[in-house]
Amino acid sequence: MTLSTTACSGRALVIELVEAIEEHTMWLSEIDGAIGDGDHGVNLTKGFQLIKTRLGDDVISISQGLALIGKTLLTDIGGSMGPLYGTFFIQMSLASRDRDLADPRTFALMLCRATEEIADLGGAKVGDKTLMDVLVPAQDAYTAAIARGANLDLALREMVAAAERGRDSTRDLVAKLGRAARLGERSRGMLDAGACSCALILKVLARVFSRAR
Amino acid sequence: MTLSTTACSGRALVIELVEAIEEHTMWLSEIDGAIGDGDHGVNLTKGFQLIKTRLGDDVISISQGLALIGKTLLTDIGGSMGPLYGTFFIQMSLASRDRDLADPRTFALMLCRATEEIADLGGAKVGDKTLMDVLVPAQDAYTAAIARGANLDLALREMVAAAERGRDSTRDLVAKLGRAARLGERSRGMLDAGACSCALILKVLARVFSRAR
Amino acid sequence: MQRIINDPFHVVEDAISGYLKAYPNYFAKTENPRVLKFPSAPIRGKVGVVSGGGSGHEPAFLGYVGHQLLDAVAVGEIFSSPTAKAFFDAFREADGGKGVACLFGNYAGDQLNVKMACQLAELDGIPVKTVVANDDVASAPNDQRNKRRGVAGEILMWKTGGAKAALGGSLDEVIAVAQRTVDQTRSIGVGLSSCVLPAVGKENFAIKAGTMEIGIGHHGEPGVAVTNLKSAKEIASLALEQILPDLPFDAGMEVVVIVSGLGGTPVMELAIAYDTVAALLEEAGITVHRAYVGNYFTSLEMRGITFTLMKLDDELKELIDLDCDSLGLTQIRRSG
Amino acid sequence: MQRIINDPFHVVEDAISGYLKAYPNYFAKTENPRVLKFPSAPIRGKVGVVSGGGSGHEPAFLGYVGHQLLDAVAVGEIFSSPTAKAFFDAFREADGGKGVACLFGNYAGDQLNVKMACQLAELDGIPVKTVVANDDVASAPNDQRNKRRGVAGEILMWKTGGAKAALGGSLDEVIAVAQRTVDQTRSIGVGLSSCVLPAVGKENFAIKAGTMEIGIGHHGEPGVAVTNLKSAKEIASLALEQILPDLPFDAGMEVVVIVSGLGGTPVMELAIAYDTVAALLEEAGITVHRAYVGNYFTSLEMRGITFTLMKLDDELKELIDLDCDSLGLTQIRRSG
Ligand SMILES: Nc1ncnc2c1ncn2[C@@H]1O[C@H](COP(=O)(O)OP(=O)(O)O)[C@@H](O)[C@H]1O
Ligand SMILES: Nc1ncnc2c1ncn2[C@@H]1O[C@H](COP(=O)(O)OP(=O)(O)O)[C@@H](O)[C@H]1O
Ligand SMILES: [Mg+2]
Ligand SMILES: [Mg+2]
Ligand SMILES: [Mg+2]
Ligand SMILES: [Mg+2]
Repeated sequence: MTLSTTACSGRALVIELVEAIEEHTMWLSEIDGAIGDGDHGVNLTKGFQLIKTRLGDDVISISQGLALIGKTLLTDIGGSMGPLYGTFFIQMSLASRDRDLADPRTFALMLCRATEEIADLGGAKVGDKTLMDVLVPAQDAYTAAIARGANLDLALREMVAAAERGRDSTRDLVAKLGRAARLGERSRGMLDAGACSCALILKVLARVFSRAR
Repeated sequence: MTLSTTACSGRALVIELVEAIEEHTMWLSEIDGAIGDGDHGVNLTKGFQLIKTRLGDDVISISQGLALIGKTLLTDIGGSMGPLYGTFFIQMSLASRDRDLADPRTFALMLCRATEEIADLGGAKVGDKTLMDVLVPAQDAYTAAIARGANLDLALREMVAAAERGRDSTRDLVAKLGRAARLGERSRGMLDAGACSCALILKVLARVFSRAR
Repeated sequence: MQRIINDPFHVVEDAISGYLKAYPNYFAKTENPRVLKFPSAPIRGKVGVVSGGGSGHEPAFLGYVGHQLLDAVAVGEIFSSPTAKAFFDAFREADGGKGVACLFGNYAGDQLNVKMACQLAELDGIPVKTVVANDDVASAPNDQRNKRRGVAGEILMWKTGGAKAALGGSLDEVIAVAQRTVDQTRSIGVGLSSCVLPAVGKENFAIKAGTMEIGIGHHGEPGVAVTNLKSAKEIASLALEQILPDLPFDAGMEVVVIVSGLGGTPVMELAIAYDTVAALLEEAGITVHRAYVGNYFTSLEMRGITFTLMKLDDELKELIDLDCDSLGLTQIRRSG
Repeated sequence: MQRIINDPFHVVEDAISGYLKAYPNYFAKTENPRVLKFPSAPIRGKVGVVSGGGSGHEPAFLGYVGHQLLDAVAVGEIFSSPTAKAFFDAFREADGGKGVACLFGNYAGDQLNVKMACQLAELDGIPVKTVVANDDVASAPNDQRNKRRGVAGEILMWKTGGAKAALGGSLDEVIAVAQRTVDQTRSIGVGLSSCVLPAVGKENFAIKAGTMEIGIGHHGEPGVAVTNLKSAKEIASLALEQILPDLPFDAGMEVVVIVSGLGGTPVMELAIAYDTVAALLEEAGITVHRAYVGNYFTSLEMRGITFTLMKLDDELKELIDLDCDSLGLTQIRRSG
C-alpha cells in the first residue's frame, strides 16, 4: 500500500478527525459551557475515541470511514450531536459511495446532502446560532467556487474560509434552538460550540480531500 | 275424566296447595315477622299463584304437578324458600315419576329424597328451628308406620300428626340458621315460619295421596 | 367512581348487550338474557360444556365460550352467582344429546344454584355432571381442599374439558379430565388494591398503600397475610412457596402456568413477575410447557396478580394444546 | 406506588425478559436487547414489517409481533422512543430481502429515530419505507393532520400491512395498504385517571375525580376538553361526534371498530361503551364488519377508553380478516 492511497483513505480520515477533536476537547467544552451544558467537547471526544477503537487496524475507503463515524455517532452518542453529526457523516458516506473523490462534484453532493438532512432533522436555519451557520455558507462557498471553474483544492480552501467566517458569525447571534436558546439575549457574545466543531471538522475533511488525487 | 282421576291428579294437588297457602298467607307472614323479615307467607303465595297461572287448564299427573311447583319455586321465588321448597317438590316429583302412587313405599321414597336433599342444601338439622323440625319427624313417623304394616292412609295420618308436633316443637327452640338466628335467645318463644308452612304442605299432600287409590 | 357505565344497576345487561354486538362470532343470544351460548351450540353428539359465575371477572366467564371451549355460560350480577334458572338454561342450550359437564368454581352461591339447576335438568332428563374448581391454596389448608375457592385455575379445566368434549369424549371422560385438571392445579392471588362494586359505590375492603395482601380472593376475600409491598421477585417467590409444596410440584414435572392480572394491573408487570416464576421453576427442575401471561380472570379494576400452576400428563398436554377460539383465549397450532 | 416491579429503572428489561420466557412462540431474542423478532423472521422473499415505540402500552407494540403481523419491534423506555439503533436493528432482523416497511406513530422522538435508522439502513443497503399513523383526531385540526398523534389505529395498519406482506405484497404495496389504512382511520381517547411512570413515582398529569378528559393522548397529552364524568352512552356519542365527521364516515360504509381500554379500565366497561357505539353506527347506516373490544393499546394503569374507526374497502377487508397469531391479536377464520 502506497503512501498516497493511505493518505486519501478512510483510515487517515478517521485518525485525523480523532486527533483534531481530541486536541480541541477542552476548548469546545468551554465554549458549550458558557451558554450550554458544557459537554460538547467531551461528548464528541468520547464518540471519536470509540470510532478509533472500532477502526482497529482496518483499511477502509473514505466512504466506509464516513459511514463508520456516522454510525457510531448515531448509535452511541446522545445529546443533539449524536443524531445531527451522525446524519452529517452518514449522508456524506452515502453521497461519496462508489464515486470519484477527485471529481469536485462529489464533495459538492456530500456537502449538499449532509446540510439538507441536518436542516430537515434539526429544523435550524442560518442565524439560529448552530452549526448551520457554518454549514450553509461553507456549502455556498464551495459550490460557487466549482461553478466558477475552481479546482478541488481551491474550492475546499474557500469552503474552509467561509466555514470559519460562519463560525465567528455566531458570536453575535442569539441562540434560537437547543439548550442555549433558553438564555435568550444572554446567549449573545459567545461562539456556538456546534459551529466551532463543525468548522473544525470541515477543515479536516478539506485537508484529507485535497490529497484525494 | 272421572272424579277419582281428577281427585288424585296433579291438577288437584296444585289447586289444593294454592288454596291452603293463600288461606294462610297472613298467618305465615306474621310468624315470620316476629323473628324474621315477615315475607314468608307473601313469598309463598306469590309463588303458588304463579304456579296456578302456569297450570292453566292443563290436566297433569301428580309427578308433573310436583315438578311444576318445584320448578316455579326454584326459578321464580327468591329468599331461602325458593331453593329449599323448590328442591322439596322437585325431589318428590322425581321420586314419584312412573311409580304406583298407591304403593306406600312411593311416598316413603318421596319424603326421604326431599328431606335428604333439603338437609344437604340448607345444612339444617333437627333442633335448628327450621322446616327440618317438621320434615324429619314426619318422615320418621311415616316410615315407622309402613314398617309396622300400616296402610297408606294410616301412615299419612301419623305423618301429619308428627309434622304438627314438630311444628309446635319449634316454639321452644333457638334459631340456629337463617335470618332468625341473628336474634339468638330472643328467637325463642315463637313458632318457625318455615316449619308452619311445611306442616301445612304435608297435610295437603297427605289429603291428596290418601285419595290415590 | 371513575367508571364508564350508564346505570350502576344495569352494568351486566349493558355489557352483555355490548358483547353480543361486538362478537357475533363468539356469542349468540338465548331465551334467557343471562345465558350466552356459542353460535353453533348445541353441537349434536358432543358433550355440552357449561360454566357460569358472577360478573366483573371478564374475560371470565363469557370470554371462554368458544370453539372447543365452553358451549354456554350463565351470567350473574357483579360478583354474585347466576340463578339456578340461568345455569339450567345454559345446560339446555349446551346439551347436544350427550349430556352436559358443568365446570364451575367453589363458591356457596354457585354451588347452591348449580345444584338446583341440576335438579331441574334431571326433571327434563338432561344428564348433568359437575366439577368444582378449588385451586386457591390460600383459601383453606390442604386437608380441607373442598373448602378452597376456585380462581384462575378454572380456565384450565374449561380448556381441557372443552377440548375433550370437542374430541368426542363422553360425559364421564370430560368430567374425568376436568376433575384431573382441578386436582393438579394450584393458584394463589396477591392483591395491591381493592375494587368498587358499581352498585355499591365504595370499596368493600381496603389495601393500604405500601402493603399487599397475599392469598386474596377474587372478590377481595381476606388472604393469608398482609405484608409490606414487595418486589416482583419476592411476590413471585412467595407465591411459588405456597403453590409448589401443596401439590407438590417436583423436579421433572411439566406444567402450565397462568400469570393473570386482576384488572387494574399494567400488563407489563405481569411479564415482570413471570420472569421470576420462570427462573424459579427452571431452578426447581420444572418445565413450563406453556405460559399464559395476561388478564385472564379479573376482579373489576383490582390491582394485583394471580399465579396458577397445573401439572401436565400426556393427555392433559394434548388437550391444553388443542386449538381453541374465544374472546379470552385463542390458540392456533401452526405447522410453520 | 402499588406496582409489581423490581427496579423502577429496569422495568423494560425485566418485562422483555419475562415475555421472552413466556412466549417463545411469539418472540425471539436478537443481538439488540431492545429488539424482539418473530422466531421465523426474517422470512425470505417477504417484505419485513416493523414497528416500535415506548413501553407501557402493552400489548402494543411487542404484542403485535407475530404470524402475518409484525416481524420485529424496537422497544423504548416507558413512554419514550426506542433509539435509532433499535429501529435499525429491527429493520435488519425483519429484512428478508424485499425491504422493510416501518409502520409507526407520529411522535417527535419516534420520527427522529426512525429517520436516523433509515439512514443507517440505507448505508447497509436495506430499502426501508415508512408510514406514520396519525389517527388521533383530538391532537390537531383536520387540515393539520400531519401533526396528529398515532394511537390505537396503529394496530390496524400493522394488521393490514402485515397481512399484505404475508400475502406476498411488494414493499410499495405494503406501504400503500398501510398508508390507506391510516388515511381511513380515526381515533379519540377519553381519560378518567392518570398514570404514574415507575421511574418518576408520581403522576405527571391529573384528572380530578368526577371529571374526564376528552381527547387525551396515550401519554396523558392534554385533550380537547375536560368535562364532568359522563355516562358510557354520552362518552361513546361524544367520541363518535368527533370521529364521524372527520373522515367523514357516511351511511353505507363498512368499518372496523376498536374500543380499547387504557390499562386500568375493567373490560366490562369497554363492552358497555361498545354497546352504544354499535347502536349509533347502526343508526348512522354504517355497518360494523369487525369489532375489537379489549385492552389493545394501553397507557400503564390509566383508566379510560379509546375509540377507533376504520373505513374498509374490499382489499382492506380481506387483509383485516386474514388469520394472524400474536400475543395481542389472534384471529382464525374457521370453516365451521
Ligand atoms: N436543532 C438543532 N439543529 C442544529 N444544531 C443544533 C440543534 N440543537 C443544537 N444544535 C447544536 O448542538 C450544539 C450542542 O451540542 P452538545 O453540547 O453536544 O449537545 P447538548 O445540547 O445535548 O448538550 C449547539 O452548540 C448547536 O450548534
Ligand atoms: N338453611 C336452612 N335450612 C332449612 N330451612 C331454612 C334455612 N334457612 C331458613 N330456613 C327456613 O326458611 C324460613 C324463612 O323463609 P322466608 O321468610 O321465605 O325466607 P327469608 O328468610 O329469605 O326471608 C325459616 O322460617 C326457616 O324455616
Ligand atoms: Mg452541550
Ligand atoms: Mg448535553
Ligand atoms: Mg322471611
Ligand atoms: Mg326475605
